[in-house]
Amino acid sequence: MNFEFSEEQNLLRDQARGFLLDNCSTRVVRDVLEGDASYDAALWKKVAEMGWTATVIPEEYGGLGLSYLELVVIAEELGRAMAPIPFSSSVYLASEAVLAWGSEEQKLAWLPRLAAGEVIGTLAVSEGQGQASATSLNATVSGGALSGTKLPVIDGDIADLVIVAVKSDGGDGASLYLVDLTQDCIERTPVRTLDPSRSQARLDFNGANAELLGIEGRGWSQVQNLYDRAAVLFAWEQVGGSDAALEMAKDYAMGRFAFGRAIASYQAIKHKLAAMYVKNTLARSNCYYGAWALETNAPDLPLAAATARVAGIQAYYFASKENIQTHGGMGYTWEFDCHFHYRRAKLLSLNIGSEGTWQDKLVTALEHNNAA
Amino acid sequence: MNFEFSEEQNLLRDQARGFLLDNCSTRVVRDVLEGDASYDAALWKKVAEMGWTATVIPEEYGGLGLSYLELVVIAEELGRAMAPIPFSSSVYLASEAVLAWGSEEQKLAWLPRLAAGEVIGTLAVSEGQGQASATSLNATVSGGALSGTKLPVIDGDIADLVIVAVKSDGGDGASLYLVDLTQDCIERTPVRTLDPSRSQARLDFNGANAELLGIEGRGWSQVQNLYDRAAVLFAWEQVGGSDAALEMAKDYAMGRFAFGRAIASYQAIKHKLAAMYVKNTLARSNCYYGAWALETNAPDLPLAAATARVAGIQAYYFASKENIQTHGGMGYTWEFDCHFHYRRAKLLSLNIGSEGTWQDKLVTALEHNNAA
Amino acid sequence: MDFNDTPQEAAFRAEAQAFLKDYYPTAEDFKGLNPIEQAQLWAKRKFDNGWSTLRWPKDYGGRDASPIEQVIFNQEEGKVSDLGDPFQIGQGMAGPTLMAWCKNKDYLERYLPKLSSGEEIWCQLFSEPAGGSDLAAMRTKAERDGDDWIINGQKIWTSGAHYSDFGILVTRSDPTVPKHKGLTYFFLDMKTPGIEIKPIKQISGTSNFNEVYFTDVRIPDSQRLGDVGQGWSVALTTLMNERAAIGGGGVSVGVKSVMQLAQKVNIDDKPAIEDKQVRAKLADWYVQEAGLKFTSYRTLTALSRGSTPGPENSIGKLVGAPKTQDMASFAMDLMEESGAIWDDELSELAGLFQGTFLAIPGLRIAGGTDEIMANIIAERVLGLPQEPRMDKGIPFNEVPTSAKG
Amino acid sequence: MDFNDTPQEAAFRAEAQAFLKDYYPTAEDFKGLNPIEQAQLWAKRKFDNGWSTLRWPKDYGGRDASPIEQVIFNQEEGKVSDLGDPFQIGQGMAGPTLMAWCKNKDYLERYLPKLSSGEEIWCQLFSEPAGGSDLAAMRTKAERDGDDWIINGQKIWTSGAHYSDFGILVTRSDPTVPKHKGLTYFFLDMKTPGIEIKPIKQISGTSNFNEVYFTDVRIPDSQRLGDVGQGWSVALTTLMNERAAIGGGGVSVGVKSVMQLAQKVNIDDKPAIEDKQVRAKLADWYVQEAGLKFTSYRTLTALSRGSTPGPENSIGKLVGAPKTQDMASFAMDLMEESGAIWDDELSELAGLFQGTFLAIPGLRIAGGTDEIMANIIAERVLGLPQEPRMDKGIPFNEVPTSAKG
Repeated sequence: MNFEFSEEQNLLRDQARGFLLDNCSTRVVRDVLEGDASYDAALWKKVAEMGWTATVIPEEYGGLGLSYLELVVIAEELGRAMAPIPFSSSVYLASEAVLAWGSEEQKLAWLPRLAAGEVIGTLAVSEGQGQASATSLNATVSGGALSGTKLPVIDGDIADLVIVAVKSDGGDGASLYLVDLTQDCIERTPVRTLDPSRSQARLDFNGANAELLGIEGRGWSQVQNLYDRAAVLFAWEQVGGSDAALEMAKDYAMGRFAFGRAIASYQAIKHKLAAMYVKNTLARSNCYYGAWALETNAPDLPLAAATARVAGIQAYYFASKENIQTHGGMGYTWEFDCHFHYRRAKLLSLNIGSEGTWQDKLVTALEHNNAA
Repeated sequence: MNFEFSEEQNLLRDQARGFLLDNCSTRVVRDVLEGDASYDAALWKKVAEMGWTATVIPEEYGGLGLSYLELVVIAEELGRAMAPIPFSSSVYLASEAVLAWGSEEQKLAWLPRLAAGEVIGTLAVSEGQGQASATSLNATVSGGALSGTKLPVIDGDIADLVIVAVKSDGGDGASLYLVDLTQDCIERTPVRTLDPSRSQARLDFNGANAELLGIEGRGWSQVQNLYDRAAVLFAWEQVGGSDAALEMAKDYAMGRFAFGRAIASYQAIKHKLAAMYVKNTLARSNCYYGAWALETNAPDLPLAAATARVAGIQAYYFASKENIQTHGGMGYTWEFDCHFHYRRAKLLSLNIGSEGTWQDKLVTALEHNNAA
Repeated sequence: MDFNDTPQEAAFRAEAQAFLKDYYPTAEDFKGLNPIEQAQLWAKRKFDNGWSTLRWPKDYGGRDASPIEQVIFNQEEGKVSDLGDPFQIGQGMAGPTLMAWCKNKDYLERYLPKLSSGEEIWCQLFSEPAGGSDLAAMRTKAERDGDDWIINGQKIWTSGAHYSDFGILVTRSDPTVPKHKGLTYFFLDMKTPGIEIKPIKQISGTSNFNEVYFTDVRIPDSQRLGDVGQGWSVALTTLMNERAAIGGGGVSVGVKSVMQLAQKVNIDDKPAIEDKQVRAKLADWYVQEAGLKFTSYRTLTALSRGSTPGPENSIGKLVGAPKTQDMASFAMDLMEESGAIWDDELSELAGLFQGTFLAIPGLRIAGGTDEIMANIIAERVLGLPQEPRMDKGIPFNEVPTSAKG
Repeated sequence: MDFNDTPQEAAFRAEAQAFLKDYYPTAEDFKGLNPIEQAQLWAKRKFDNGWSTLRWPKDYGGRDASPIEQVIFNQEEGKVSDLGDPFQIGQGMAGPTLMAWCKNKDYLERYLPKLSSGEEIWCQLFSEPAGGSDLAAMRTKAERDGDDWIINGQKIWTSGAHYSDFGILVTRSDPTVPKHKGLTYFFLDMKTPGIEIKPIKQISGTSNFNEVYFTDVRIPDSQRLGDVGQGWSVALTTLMNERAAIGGGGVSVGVKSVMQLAQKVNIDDKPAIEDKQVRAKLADWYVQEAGLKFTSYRTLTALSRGSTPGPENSIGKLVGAPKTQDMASFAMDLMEESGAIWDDELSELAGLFQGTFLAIPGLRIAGGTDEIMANIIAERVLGLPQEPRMDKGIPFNEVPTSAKG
């Protein structure tokens, strides 16, 4: 029984934390949040140089060939630092999709560049308000030309490569296509969002060249599998963020006095912080199992992923909103950093599907496990 | 605008509270809870003598012809005292059903005796575990003879009259029948329940004489309407109980010291009691509207009833469990009275349908109101 | 129990409706005016016709009206007007404080009618950065200098400071006595030299509040309200006049808007409104929403019988703010990935849910945090004991603070 | 990260399995014995074969095993045995306290092996009616009388008092010094004259605990552990050995049982498991259940690396107890009107949900209330400051109490 990271992995965590303390202070987040840039290109370059974008990509495709346990360590730290870079899109979604279903040719074409961070990838499923499903898709591919609108696409304005879910007449109703975003017939419109430290866009495809990724008519199951894998990684980002929010709240409460004593000595605050700790701990422990299931490709990955995801969403929403509350008036100012977590928590809970969607998936996985 | 009880109604409340303080102490509840009796017959007799069982029954049928505002005042006090008598069954369910759909003959036959408390009535819908629906009913009437099993029937072991929901081939799938319980072909078996201060039974009907109540094939709508009306009255009992539980918790917390000060001075306890107060207040205010809707037979009675019901369930469950918690170890002893509320809260939340069932009804009513 | 007005109430309501119908400014009247000017135009008309500051004495521009009449007028006014209310602090809090504590009748005649007519706007300078929930822990210094006082320090969360003409101010005139005993209360001209106003940007991106810095600001002693050291008693008068949160208004994320959305978006390829989890949440929120509404009706009834609303009104904000936060968050969940889009055109109801999501954390804090509201209910409604006070009876400058702690 | 045993752990597990297979009593062996006797039969076999009190020294009947070996044995034993554990207090708490504080080697040799073999059962006499969460506020008096002490007072929540041979007892030997300083710790024979034991009936109807009254009970000074006035330090040794709630067990209302029920009963004429509200609740509970399980795995890993479980283990009870309460309550809701029936035959799973509903309020209180658990996490895990202590440094008999307050 060993339910802990290895010494090397812990070393990587320390290294990553130190690097991000130096290179991704909240000032860096603030600059992207307030400025015109869609992401911090300098940070992205450094992160790629550190090899983080290459973590799990096999060496034959220019990657480091490390395990997902290394990747979740990095995810946690990126979440903690709220890094304003397209890491989740490019690494958890695009790279994973190409790794899983790319032909040898597609892998050779894209993985080395994704691993090197030269290319930013993303995934486009949603076509507007509400829950997407195979039957709700309107985008289509006909004769290798993709048409339709995807909204929102995270990092859609800066990505070079997008994996697009389109309607299919057979199978599960959808197929995945790989599209080079440098084509003229693709219109990209940035959209204003709740968390401007991560950019989103509307993509209009007007007969863009598209290559099938994987099997025609299996796109919806591919998306679900991709989401399961990404859910674990997103959850680690959420756990990182939750812990950072708890630490902020704790530090403030220890230093802030009211009625002659630290507000951290009032049970209303103590129990609030204890509740954060409890949610964070449950989320973290569920993430451990998720990481193991992801790394070993365990049969109950869907359950492990949904559990980590729901726990991560709940922990980060709670910690981020109650961190503001603990800060009182100051927490509600633009000047303090509390709102970064509040925005990011909400964004991460909407990417790849909401709490309700994942609660339902969790029980479906439980039913499946019980039946098996 | 006058959203308050009249002076006379407030007087009635004082009177009722005083009467119950004298005649329905927790000792009285305990005796029924611990003993063999199904209810406190002496208290029932006195309550009937006070005319409470006759409150809204018109004078021509031996009642007092008062309004539902008087009845909710009594309901609140009975709930507060956790009176171990078949008041809800006989008054909110049986009397209301006969009043609403009885033929003149049926009214004359039953209402005067119900009003006088000489006869105890009840309603039998459930046929076992889970949510009953028109299609789930197995009891039937053929040629005026009723057969089938009802389980549980509140006060089924002591009632003289029961309104039974049976399967119908037409209409909404159900019909209501009125059955005299003194017939030999009805077997009654008391069942052990969570709250022995209110008795429940299994009733087996083997061709019992039964009279149609209302219209054949309209039974399910009748049950729903009856439940809506009863929900307001049940909710007032719940509010009475919630307030009593809050008062118990408060009194104990003021007198119990830990670490040199009253536990009522700790925020963990203060905020717990404040949360009870909040839930109780919301429930009470919703009950006010429910009472008004019941009395005026307002078109949005279904919404008002569901709102009061859900609020009442939530307030009493919370207050009763956190009252035990506030008492600490003593609250968990048989000797203290805390558990009476905990049992009664659960019982009241299961009679006439659970929280989930009523949440759904509430939204259905909202949809209906919005569409209208 | 009766939802209808009494005959007197009905008559007053009809009168109010008639006035509003005849006098409420048209779009044409408002043309070219900024929101403050629009509010002033309307205030002037009310004043000129005897419909401003209804509960004030007629002498100062009021109508000597009853609390319930004020409520009825507010209800009717709310039906025709969606103007902001820059006079709330002046008319609702500063005016009553002046009437209670100012012994100089000239001042009352000078200031109150212009407050009532909207000609002059007042702000409230109470909160300080180090104070927060500990309202009386003010540090802004007042030192006597002849017939004047010299003020140095900083106030925060002052809404409308930049467009206000006057302000009410609580200062610490003696830091060597216990907290509540060393305060002194003034009113002052906001154009006095030495006052600097900086807007505070909130997380929602807007700026409704200011920081106000005082550097050697002189206030004549004649503008002191109450005795030296009696500032906390005067401040309590102001705070007790904080408008009881009856009816509410403002934020409009509610069961209705979330239901609308749930009818529009799908879950499992069916309208979300058919999803039982969505329904259960809507039911719970409706229970709270309706419960608060009917609680306010009960307060109105009590008002109409002459009683004053008590601390039990804290329940409105305590329940309403976290509920609205969760509703906004849930509504965004219903939109799934699009929930993060915050755009007038692309977002449902022009971004109402997203805007509310960012605005609502402020409501859980302003005017008393959730935690303070729960304390108020526990202590003032239920009568539970206060917690041990570490600052009781201790000179203010010896109380542990974050700075010294 | 690896879920499998290390080779050493696997070897130990195999050894334990082999022992359990060969030595665990058969139904025939247990025949005619009451639960205590059954437990004693099994304890004796473990003792005789070197598998009892694994972490104790071999000299006293132990095996000098590591914490993780203890855990592995518990896991394997749990698979074959559902016996009660009347030795938990004696072996888990009294024994380690004796080893740490008893200087008389004869006593150790007299008591420990019989504790290990299950021949003698011990109970813990700490809690008092006026104490509750304020654990150290004991009032039971100990007065010196020659070589003896005379004990008067009352203890409560003593489990197993009626079948115990010995007890560990904390008394107040000096009420004139502050709370933690006036305590003295003893062990005693439960057959000593002057001890009266009364069972406490719980709301679930069962009696797992007792009140124990002391009237002029004599204890020889030689049975004192630690110095006079050092009782709190000794008590801390006992309390630190309270078994970390690893794995849990006992109550079996969980996601699995509620799911089973939801597959059986209908909502809207469809299986309740299809209802999205039911699913959302199950998901949330599963997140907690799995989160606790995996947290305990992390603790096990730490144990296997030699660290001792810390206060973060409070999370198990803090999360688990309220969750189980709500699950039991919700399961009853799913049964609708039948939910109130509490009957072996008529109720789902023989009344498991109803029984749990009545038993669980005790779990939210025993061994530290929810509120105390949250305090422990706040103070000992997060390092937040204690609240002001009104009893600090004050003679115990001058501290405000309910009696005097």
